[in-house]
Amino acid sequence: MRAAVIQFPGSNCDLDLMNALKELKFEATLVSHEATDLSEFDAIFIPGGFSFGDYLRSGAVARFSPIIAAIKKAAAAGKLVVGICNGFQILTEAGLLPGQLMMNEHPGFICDEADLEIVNPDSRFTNQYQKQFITIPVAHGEGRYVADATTIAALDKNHQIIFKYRKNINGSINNIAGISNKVGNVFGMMPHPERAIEAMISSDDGRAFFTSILNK
Amino acid sequence: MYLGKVYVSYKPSVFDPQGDVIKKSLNQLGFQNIGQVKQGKYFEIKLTDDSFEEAEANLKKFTEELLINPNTETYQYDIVEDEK
Amino acid sequence: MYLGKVYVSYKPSVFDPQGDVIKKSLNQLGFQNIGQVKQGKYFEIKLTDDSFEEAEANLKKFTEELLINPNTETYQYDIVEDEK
Amino acid sequence: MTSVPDLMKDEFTPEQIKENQIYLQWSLTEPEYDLICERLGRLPNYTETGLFAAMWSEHCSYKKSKPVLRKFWSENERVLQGPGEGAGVLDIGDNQAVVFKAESHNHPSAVEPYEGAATGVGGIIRDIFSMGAQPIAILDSLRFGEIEDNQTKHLINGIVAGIAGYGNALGIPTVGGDMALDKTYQKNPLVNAMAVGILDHEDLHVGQANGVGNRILYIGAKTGRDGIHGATFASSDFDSSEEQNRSAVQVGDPFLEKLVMDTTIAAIKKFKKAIVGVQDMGAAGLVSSSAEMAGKAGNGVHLNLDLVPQRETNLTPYELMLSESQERMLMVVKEDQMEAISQLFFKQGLEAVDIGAVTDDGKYVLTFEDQVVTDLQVKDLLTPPKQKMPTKAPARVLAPVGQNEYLEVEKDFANVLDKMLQQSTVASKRDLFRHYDSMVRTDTVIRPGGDAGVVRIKGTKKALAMTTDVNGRKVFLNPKIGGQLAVAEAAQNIVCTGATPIGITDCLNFGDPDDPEIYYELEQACAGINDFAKQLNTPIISGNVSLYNETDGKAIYPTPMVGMVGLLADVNKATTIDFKNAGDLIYLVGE
Ligand SMILES: Nc1ncnc2c1ncn2[C@@H]1O[C@H](COP(=O)(O)OP(=O)(O)O)[C@@H](O)[C@H]1O
Repeated sequence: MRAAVIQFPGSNCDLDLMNALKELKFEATLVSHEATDLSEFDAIFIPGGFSFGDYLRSGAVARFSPIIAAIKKAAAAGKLVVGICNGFQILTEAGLLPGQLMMNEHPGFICDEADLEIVNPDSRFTNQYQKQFITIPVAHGEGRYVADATTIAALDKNHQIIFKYRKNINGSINNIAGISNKVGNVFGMMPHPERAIEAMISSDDGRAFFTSILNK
Repeated sequence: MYLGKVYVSYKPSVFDPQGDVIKKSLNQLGFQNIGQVKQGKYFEIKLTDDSFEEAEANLKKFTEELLINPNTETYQYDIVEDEK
Repeated sequence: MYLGKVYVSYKPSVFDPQGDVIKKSLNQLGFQNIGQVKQGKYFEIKLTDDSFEEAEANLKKFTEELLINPNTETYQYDIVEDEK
Repeated sequence: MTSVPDLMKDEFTPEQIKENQIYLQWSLTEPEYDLICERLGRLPNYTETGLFAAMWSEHCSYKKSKPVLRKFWSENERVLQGPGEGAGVLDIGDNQAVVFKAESHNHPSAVEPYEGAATGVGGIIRDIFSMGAQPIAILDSLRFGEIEDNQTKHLINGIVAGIAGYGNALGIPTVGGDMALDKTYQKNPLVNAMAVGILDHEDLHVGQANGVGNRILYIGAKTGRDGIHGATFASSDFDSSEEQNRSAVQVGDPFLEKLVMDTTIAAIKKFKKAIVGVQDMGAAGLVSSSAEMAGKAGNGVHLNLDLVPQRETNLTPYELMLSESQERMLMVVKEDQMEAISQLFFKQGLEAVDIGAVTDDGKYVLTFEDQVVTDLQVKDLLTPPKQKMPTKAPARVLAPVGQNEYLEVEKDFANVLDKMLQQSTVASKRDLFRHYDSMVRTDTVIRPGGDAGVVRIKGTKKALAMTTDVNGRKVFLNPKIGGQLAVAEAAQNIVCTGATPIGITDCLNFGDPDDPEIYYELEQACAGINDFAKQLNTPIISGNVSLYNETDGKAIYPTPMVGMVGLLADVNKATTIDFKNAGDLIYLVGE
């Protein structure tokens, strides 16, 4: 699978994500936020970090980069678009996913390992998991998922909630850790599966996330 | 020259953890007559538009496009003449 | 009941990296008539003091003690009556 | 100067500086001022006096600590670069090297916890990548007063948030550190940061202005009025009632630093030969970086201050030279590649401006609005008068009292253990280091919470272990033994991960060195560190000195932080502290 990893100024998990994708046999390429064409890729990954310093609001400035139009086009064409951490924030700011990521309930950055529940095991991001509970690192200061009640109800009904925190570490509504759009091809999550592909570094529970994507 | 001032605050329904922390610290410091505290953002933007009307139209436009997230935030603004 | 509004901004000499980034994005979005942009903080605080004078004295005191960093920031404020 | 530029008309004249002893406000002593006049053969002007004051401050010149530092052992088979550069460098095989250094930001953090700590991290990271290395880890060593104190809480929260705010955004993991609380640090917290990087041998760059005719490239952020006086500020006692020092606040921008870091490393890789020297603009910004680079190469420099990028208007030469605006670097480059190198920075929206040239006359010349505003010898700026530092052993060290009085016999061990674990210094710091991104770059094998942080080197089986340690109370009781113990503790932490200690950096936090008892502490603690460093074959390859850690005349415990790095040949053999299986045997090893 040909994957693009988008580099914004201030992205800092871009290389980690590249490593993970290569390890899992994606054909991965770094693409600048100023690029305008993503037609040669099957999947677009937006990495974690602090795009444009996360100034104003996380993801708020990145949303105006030239690449966003191309990402929207790819999403509309049914390609996979995956935002991790800052990538998730960018996708909500850009309107590709509903809701918003706000400051953690207890202000301050947290870096830890989070236990997640796979709520929708049939999604394009979870279909290879053989278990319901996994451990994936988190690292964020603005990861509290917020959306209005109607949106949350719709997410629930359409099985768009893919991952939940088992223990609510940041105050997200309904413990939401990762969601997809209605069609199921655009996805965002705060935890970092790219940090979980080797037991030596953390867990290897992130591998099945990537193999699920390869499996489509 | 105009000076635009934009005050951004969370919509009433949105939980503001910073406001909460500040309220608690104020209480700890001995300030008891404190109700709700909300922390928002304050922007000062120099506008070089020719007329007040243009300045105002632009300010509203870019505030809604960039400065706020309309899902959770609202804003108020002032525009004043600025010498230089 | 009073509503205190506190506007905090950086002193002119203090570097405001956020303001710089916001100015650049406004330019990129096509807003060209933009001079300096500064981002500060905006607080809304409900004050249950009995009198305006008390409310004002407290607001000034806690703003200087807690809300601002006197090394880098200055503030302005408004106090208005608040129904409830 | 034939005519005085308008902006400089309000400055004190050379005569006024002498008559009214203005130099005293800049912490130059009268004999120092007289020596400057003698060397120049004239009175220094305002700008020049300011340059001397900054360059002769302890912070920049180490004039008082040098006699002690010179004794540090810093050579063995691994050392590629010892003290004197941005950071020290050790060979770790496979044509790779590890680069590390520690730095203090105590005074700025006391005044301005968040920004002080954040800019401390920014500065130490620049020291690492200015050598051509990729930073791979940060450690922090913190000392605060008792936790019950509100001001202490404010400091802890601000400082931890500042380190997190900067390091996390940069994308360099914070993998370890240490923290202790004692009332000796109540008003004078210690904020020491250490950074570790790696490079391939051929990418090693030092901060030297070699090659007459080479251009001097100003890189990174624009210059504002931040932190003017920072160096002299760090070199004088901290008077808690003094508000005036507040002009010294610098604000960091990790977003910009990441761009500067990534681009500098890329530039060095791409233009190995054309980039001759690189240095970070740290304390006393432009003057210290340019003068030191020239001095190390034995050359002169000529800078045109009209070309320095400015964030504010109307900066004077004095302000331009002494500003401590963050995220700025100086590069010496060959003229024919200058355009190409600059382009790399322009593309990222960064400044890259040719502000001058390396000259062969050994002079330090500054022009401003077409006037020569400074004309000195580089070596004069870099050689403050040698100091004789008297020492005196404190009575408490010579004849400790009450040692035999401690006879209490404790029977209730559970209670003691319980009490110990509640001690703020002993208690887990997890709630604090949880704010640090310790995993970004996905190489952190052992995160904070163990004995030492362990970071593997991708593409090899190797890993580096790293730790910071010192117990100020023990150094206070016996400086020499305390110094030895700091090294011993660091080594134990490294060894516990399975790694072999290979080198040391330090951060010497002491009180006023003019007090002979404090100078004794400094001298003895360093002797102790040196002793054990030799025995362990861990040369001291870099470090930093922070003196005048006093509040209202009272010094902190002498606190020479030891940062140690170890090498682990096979990362799969790294050992962690947790008990693994029920039924495993527990051994007590040692005496
Ligand atoms: N300020 C800090 N920053 C990062 N890690 C810290 C900090 N303080 C303590 N730690 C971590 O907590 C653990 C225990 O620290 P410490 O009590 O100093 O250990 P030790 O007594 O083994 O030296 C170590 O893993 C250390 O890295």
